[in-house]
Amino acid sequence: MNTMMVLATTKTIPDLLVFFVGAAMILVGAVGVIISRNPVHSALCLVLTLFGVAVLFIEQQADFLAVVQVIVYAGAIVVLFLFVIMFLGVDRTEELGEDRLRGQRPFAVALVLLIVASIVALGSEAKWSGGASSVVGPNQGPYQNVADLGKAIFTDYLFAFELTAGLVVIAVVGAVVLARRSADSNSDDADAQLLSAQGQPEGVDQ
Amino acid sequence: MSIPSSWYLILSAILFGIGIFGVLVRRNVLVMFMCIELMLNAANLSLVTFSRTLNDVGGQADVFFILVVAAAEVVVGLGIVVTIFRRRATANADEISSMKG
Amino acid sequence: MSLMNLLASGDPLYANGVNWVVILIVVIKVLLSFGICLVSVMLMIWGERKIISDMQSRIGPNRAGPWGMMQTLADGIKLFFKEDLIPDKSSRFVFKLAPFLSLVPALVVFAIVPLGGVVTIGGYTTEIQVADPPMGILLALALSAIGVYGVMLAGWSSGSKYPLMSSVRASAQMISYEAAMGMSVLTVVLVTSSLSTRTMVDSQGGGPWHWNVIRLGVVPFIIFLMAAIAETNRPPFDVVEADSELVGGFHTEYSSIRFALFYLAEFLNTVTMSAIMVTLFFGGPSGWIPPIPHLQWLFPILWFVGKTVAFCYLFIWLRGALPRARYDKLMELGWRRLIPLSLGWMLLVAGFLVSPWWGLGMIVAIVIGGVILGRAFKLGSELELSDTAVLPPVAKRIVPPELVRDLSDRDEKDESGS
Amino acid sequence: MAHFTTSSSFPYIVLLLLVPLLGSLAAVLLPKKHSETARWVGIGASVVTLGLVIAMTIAFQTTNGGYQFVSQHSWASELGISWISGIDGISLFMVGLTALITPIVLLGASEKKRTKSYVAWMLLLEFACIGSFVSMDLILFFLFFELTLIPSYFLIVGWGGPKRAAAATKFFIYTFAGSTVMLVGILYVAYQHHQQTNQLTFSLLDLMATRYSGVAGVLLLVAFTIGFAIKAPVFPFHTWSPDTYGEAAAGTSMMLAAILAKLGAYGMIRFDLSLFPHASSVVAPVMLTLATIGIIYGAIVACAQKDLKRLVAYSSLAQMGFIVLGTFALSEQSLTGAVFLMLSHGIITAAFFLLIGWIAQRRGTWQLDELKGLQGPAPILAALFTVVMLASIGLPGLAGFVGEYLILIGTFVTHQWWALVATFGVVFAAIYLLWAYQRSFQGKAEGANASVKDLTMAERAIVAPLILLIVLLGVFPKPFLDRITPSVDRTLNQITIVNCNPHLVCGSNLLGGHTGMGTQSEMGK
Amino acid sequence: MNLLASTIAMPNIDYLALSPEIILLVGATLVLLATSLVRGGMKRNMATGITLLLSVAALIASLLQWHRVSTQGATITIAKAISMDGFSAFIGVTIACSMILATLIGHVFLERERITTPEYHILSLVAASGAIVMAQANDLIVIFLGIEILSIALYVLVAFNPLRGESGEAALKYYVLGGFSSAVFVYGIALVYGATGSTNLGQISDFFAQNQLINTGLLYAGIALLLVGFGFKVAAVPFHVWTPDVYQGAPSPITGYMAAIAKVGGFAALIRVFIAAMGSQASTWQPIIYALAIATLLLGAIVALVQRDVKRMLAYSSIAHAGFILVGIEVGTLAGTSAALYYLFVYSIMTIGAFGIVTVLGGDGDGDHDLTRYRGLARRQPWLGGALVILLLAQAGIPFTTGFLAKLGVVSAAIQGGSWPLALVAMLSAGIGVAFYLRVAVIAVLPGQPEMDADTDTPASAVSAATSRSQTGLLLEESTTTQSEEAIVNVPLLGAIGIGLATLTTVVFGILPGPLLDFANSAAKIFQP
Repeated sequence: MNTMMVLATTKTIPDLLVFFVGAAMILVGAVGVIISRNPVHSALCLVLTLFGVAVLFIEQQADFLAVVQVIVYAGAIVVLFLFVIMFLGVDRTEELGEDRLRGQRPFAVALVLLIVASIVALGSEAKWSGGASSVVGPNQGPYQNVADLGKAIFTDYLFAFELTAGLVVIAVVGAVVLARRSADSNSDDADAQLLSAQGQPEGVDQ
Repeated sequence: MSIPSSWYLILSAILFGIGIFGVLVRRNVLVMFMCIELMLNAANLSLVTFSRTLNDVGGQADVFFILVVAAAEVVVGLGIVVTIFRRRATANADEISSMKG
Repeated sequence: MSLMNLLASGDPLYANGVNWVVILIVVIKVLLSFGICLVSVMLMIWGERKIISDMQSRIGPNRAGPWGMMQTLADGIKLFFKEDLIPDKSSRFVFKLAPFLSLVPALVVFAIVPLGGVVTIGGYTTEIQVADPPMGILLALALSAIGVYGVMLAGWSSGSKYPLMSSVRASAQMISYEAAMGMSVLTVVLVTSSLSTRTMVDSQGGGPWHWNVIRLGVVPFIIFLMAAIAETNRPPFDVVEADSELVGGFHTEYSSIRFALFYLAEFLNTVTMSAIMVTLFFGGPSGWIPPIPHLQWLFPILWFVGKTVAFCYLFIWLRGALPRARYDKLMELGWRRLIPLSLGWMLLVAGFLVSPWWGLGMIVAIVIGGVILGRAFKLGSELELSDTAVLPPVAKRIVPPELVRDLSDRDEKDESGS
Repeated sequence: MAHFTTSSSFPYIVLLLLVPLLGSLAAVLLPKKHSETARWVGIGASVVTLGLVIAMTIAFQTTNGGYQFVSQHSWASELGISWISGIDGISLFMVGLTALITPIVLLGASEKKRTKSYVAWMLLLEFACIGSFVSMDLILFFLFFELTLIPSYFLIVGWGGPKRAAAATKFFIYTFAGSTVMLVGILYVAYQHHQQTNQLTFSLLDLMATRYSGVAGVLLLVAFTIGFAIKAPVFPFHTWSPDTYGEAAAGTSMMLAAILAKLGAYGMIRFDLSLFPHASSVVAPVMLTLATIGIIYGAIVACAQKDLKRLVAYSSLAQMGFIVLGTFALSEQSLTGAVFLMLSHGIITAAFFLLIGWIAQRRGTWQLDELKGLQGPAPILAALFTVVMLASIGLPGLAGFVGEYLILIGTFVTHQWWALVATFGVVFAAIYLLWAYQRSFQGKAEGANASVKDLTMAERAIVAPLILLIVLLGVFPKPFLDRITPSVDRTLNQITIVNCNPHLVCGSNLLGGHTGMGTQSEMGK
Repeated sequence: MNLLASTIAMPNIDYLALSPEIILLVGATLVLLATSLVRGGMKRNMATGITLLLSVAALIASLLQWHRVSTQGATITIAKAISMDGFSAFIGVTIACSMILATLIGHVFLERERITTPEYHILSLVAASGAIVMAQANDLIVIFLGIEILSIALYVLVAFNPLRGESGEAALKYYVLGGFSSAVFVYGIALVYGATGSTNLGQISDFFAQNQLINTGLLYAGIALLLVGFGFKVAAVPFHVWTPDVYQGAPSPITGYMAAIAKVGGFAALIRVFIAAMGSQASTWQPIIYALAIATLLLGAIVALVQRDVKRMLAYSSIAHAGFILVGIEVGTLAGTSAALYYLFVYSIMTIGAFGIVTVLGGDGDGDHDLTRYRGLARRQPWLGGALVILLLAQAGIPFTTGFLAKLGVVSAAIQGGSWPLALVAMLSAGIGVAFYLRVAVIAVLPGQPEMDADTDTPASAVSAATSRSQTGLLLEESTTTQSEEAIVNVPLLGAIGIGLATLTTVVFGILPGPLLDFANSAAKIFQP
């Protein structure tokens, strides 16, 4: 009657399931991002990938990061992407057939294959790890995850944490500077822009 | 150990590769931004995996910072796109090239 | 193993390992909660129509079932059999996907809400709650962040202008209020020292004086309430579907069962948000338990239902009582009032948790910060209204002639709408 | 190394450098209107410099072949560079030449346009040249050596013929490219020294003790020599020089041909021979061949020139060939002759360009075709030109003779075949110079040529010192030779020691040389 | 479980170590705050003044650090995240000096373009703080954050000129490639973390000291990716593709500032990571840097030759400069590091100065940077033209300027370190470099109007002739321009001070190099065991 227990100790099935579901989400999403002709679809595929990554985070006991990943990436970053796409009305489809520079795409494929292959080869040569363990401190499971992480951030990474404050401030200032209309450029009305931009998404059937 | 860490790391390498490919090939800047996000996510996945194999919470802390940075970066990047859009209605990198080079 | 570890934490159900009975119990819990959701939505819709009718001196639904209670069901059946229209210009896949993106997060959030205490059935002890993940409340935030996709994509994929504007509004509004909401939740997390909803509820046991709404001062609750209303696009913050401005907002082009799903999601969100508010600030299922044997498990559930219904009523009452907020006012409220307030309050709570002196220091800091911010806001609004405005106010914006032509037939409508 | 150097209580060298530098600054800072004042400031500064040099020449100890008036200060010690400067018999006359030519240029070949900057650049050029001649630190030398480029560049660009900008760039790129190669050489020498003694220095005296393997020595010598050969110029690195001499203003040409060219030759004597005594003797045949080709080639091409300035440029090439011949013949007489010829050729070329400049002033051209019969209207000019020309040909009793004679004699002792071929150069020189003279001065003056005015008294006064020196050097060379010989001896000593006594080399820390079995076996054959 | 019960031991903080960043970052925030609290916003002069004060304060703070380090030795503080040593003090001084000059020159730009808001200054202050963080960082993630602070501020600054389309375009290019390189860099961090178990440079270095890595693959991959990331930041070939466009498109004062501090920060971090933390793995990274250096030196110099736009020319020249600095780093010895440091300082000053002149000459809208604009500059305005010529010649490496000593130091170190071919390539690049610097210098010196009455070309044919000549090689066209005498450009006082200071520094330290060389040398000593 204890098959699940057995499974639980020898791990595999649920973990494998979770891994493959997560991996499939990641890969399908990632490929979707780069082959979708419409940026909105790309953004949706990105969300899928982000979810997949979150799933794999949970699988590796980084629960806090998994949730933060969803909140920050899916909840803020991609929403921002979508907002800009819709706001600017740049959601028309892109012709993927044309190649700007002749041979650019095969070149990119070759380059990427080379990069990935060498990373994988080098990594497997090194058995994928080799560093000193628990330098900052061990991760002690789900209920301790936030506490461990919090402790690390407020001790070992205190300076980095403070820096992120500076980083966020500068990002806000920067965004405001960029988005601010200058008094004499006049075609920047938000609503007008929205209306003038073609509000129609171009579907697959176009 | 459950799933071997190499699976995750190979997955993340592939994700990284897809991201690079996207940046190289796609011409829509917004999609290029998204591909950069893919690359960052690949790095995050690697970090978390190493954090697990090394049993060290430091890698997760790194991911935390990278998340913040990604958010801040995107804000500015989109700001730039909006600025440019005011001038010409395109988000296509090829059309945004009045300079030679 | 890792996944099992995750499961094993929290709910005592998994403490002795996982077997078929455990799985059966979980399945039952899931089905039950799904059923509860649907039923509660049905009642919520009926209740809203009834109560609003009462407020407006109308009768409201009264034909289907006793007091018209089955009206919702009837509407549902009708919508189910109506023809499913998909606009020609729409992006089909996304158009079909959007309603589900709206509904699913609303359903899932309900899973982390503790409905009651603990029951023991046939030797298996379990919490009356579908799941109690360690990241509980963050999960709720994450899912509510996902909820916006349904609205945004629905608007965009319709291939029509008003829904698109609704999408843009929705995305901006969601992001704006999420920050304030997150920070008010953080105050709760600060006093509880845990992200698990169960722990939060437990820490509020022992009478109303221990409820977070009292412990934290009322402010975080108010902030959360306002943010929740904005997140669920309920009146008075329902600018996303403002029918006077945007026809019907994001779901203008939807019909039939897809429209029903949006409808369902909206009311389900209302119920869920009420439940979460109860969990966070009003002690969840905690309350006085009369000494009746064998029914001990029932009273917490009743308490919980009672509190939640009260909040549902609050949502309905707000809809009946308040006019819709103007979009720019809404954004201003979010950015200029709620975010600074919630941030300040969070610092205050954190300060007092460390020591009273820190708390007093925080008060001073907040007062100074408030003064500075107030001054900055004041100057900012002056600047906005002045002639040399960097950011010209809406009425003064200079619109290029070709756009004026485009817009001329809509100007009136816009003004009357706002 | 102490016995090689003698310091002096009076800071001759510092003053020698400061005076032109300050003069240059003063000229720049003068208000725009005072261009004439600027010229006089420049003349004043350069005359003071000349005075200092004369004083030094008198104070110079004739029997001492080492460095005198040495001043040494720490400078960029992190990079191993220090300020060491001093003067020996070889550099003394180079400094003297510089100090002599500059005031004459400013007096006789000044420019009417933008006089202020002209004067400033001239003085800066003088400063840089003197600096190069007195530097005893390799980097310091290089700094000054490079610094000469800037003023000469701007002088060429600023004043002269229509194609001057192209010429200037050609000049700059050529010489700069050469010196980059030299810099790598310098750095490698210092690196070798660092490896051997663990002390980072660029001081010439210290570096002389460095040993090199045979190949490295030769390569280094080549690196150095390319830099110098371009500057000199030596065949086949001369292609910039006719263009530049031809396009530059007369004053600039004087400086370039009389002084800067000597900088290259000086570099070879000072650095090639001192640092790489063994490699010098290995490479000598090649250099001699190049020099001889240069002599013959320069002379032949000079014959074909229709332009007086280019003619002098090619004749300079031939003369530089002689100097290089003397340098690498590696005998005492030839080296002394080379140094002496450097001095005398400097004076002769300066006089040539000065006179040509005056002709051009009067006639507006220096094309041989357009000049005819100047003898008639301008006898004094013709007479002076004759003297200079004869000196250049190497007529006994004039300056050119002593140098060429010593070189040929010295070369004949060690490398007779080259000496024999080089002798033809003298014959060719006689041909083209006399021919040029015949075409431009003799015959019947017509048109514009007939109305050429003779030299004014001022002009005669300006050119007089040059003519006097030409005669003096030819008639009474002893005081000069006395000062040159000891230094030449000292330079050659090392080469002799290295080449005659391999055992001594290996034990010698003092004079350096080379290491390794390979070199010794090379010695054996 | 209860966080309140267990207190966290906060790390010790040495505030002197943090002072430059704090001054710049907090100062920037305060300026921002003050702007929103003053009716009508802060006045331009006021903002410039405060920014100058802050920069000077940062300079003083860096010098104080230097004093502390030289008396009491280096410190590592805030949980080993930050190190205060001679190296960081030197870079701090460099950045503060760059900041001062850039502020002076930036003011000219702001005044001309009638930009009243102080964001320009705020962003440049923040960028400087990012660069200083990169120099001080003792942890890869802190370096990354420093890079991002620097980059984000620069992205915005590049897009700063609202009236020029190119500005936004340049920002976009910079952003895409910057983001890309950041992502690569982060992936590199991840792999290095996996290979060593920490992102802390001290820990990494300890790890190498205590362990002998048998399987180095992961480390190799990590190092390669980190280098790619750094390569983008410092514009090393082949990761330089963004440079010319961005330099050309950005507002000129920003270009100078960016060229200076982005490189300083990037190289500082590069030196710290590779020489300090991974010095023991030199055999791994040296060949990569070797190749990068050669490509950078050659491509930068050669492509610069054919540019017509002065900003593009300077962009390529800055690529070549990066090559020289890489040479110093490749050597990895004390001499090499110190030469690279010295070069960084010298380069920053020269570049900002040169771009200052470009700014002044850019005219309204900052769009006119064609070579013809510089014709006869030295005739019309001897001081401005003189400064330009000096700065250009200094970049070419002419004696008695800092540029010469910088090149000398690097090449000398390369030869001492046995990197022969590298030294030769560097010299070759310097030789080519002379040609293009000289070209601009000549044009500046030549008369504005042809002296000889040469045939008057039409402007179009003149330009095309000039272009064709520029492509065949050096152009020193004597008679192309037909425009009447160009107007005298007004050089505002602050701009004049900025350019003057840059020129003066270049010359004075060229003649009296002792103190600066000493400083660089002892700053580099920290990395020698």
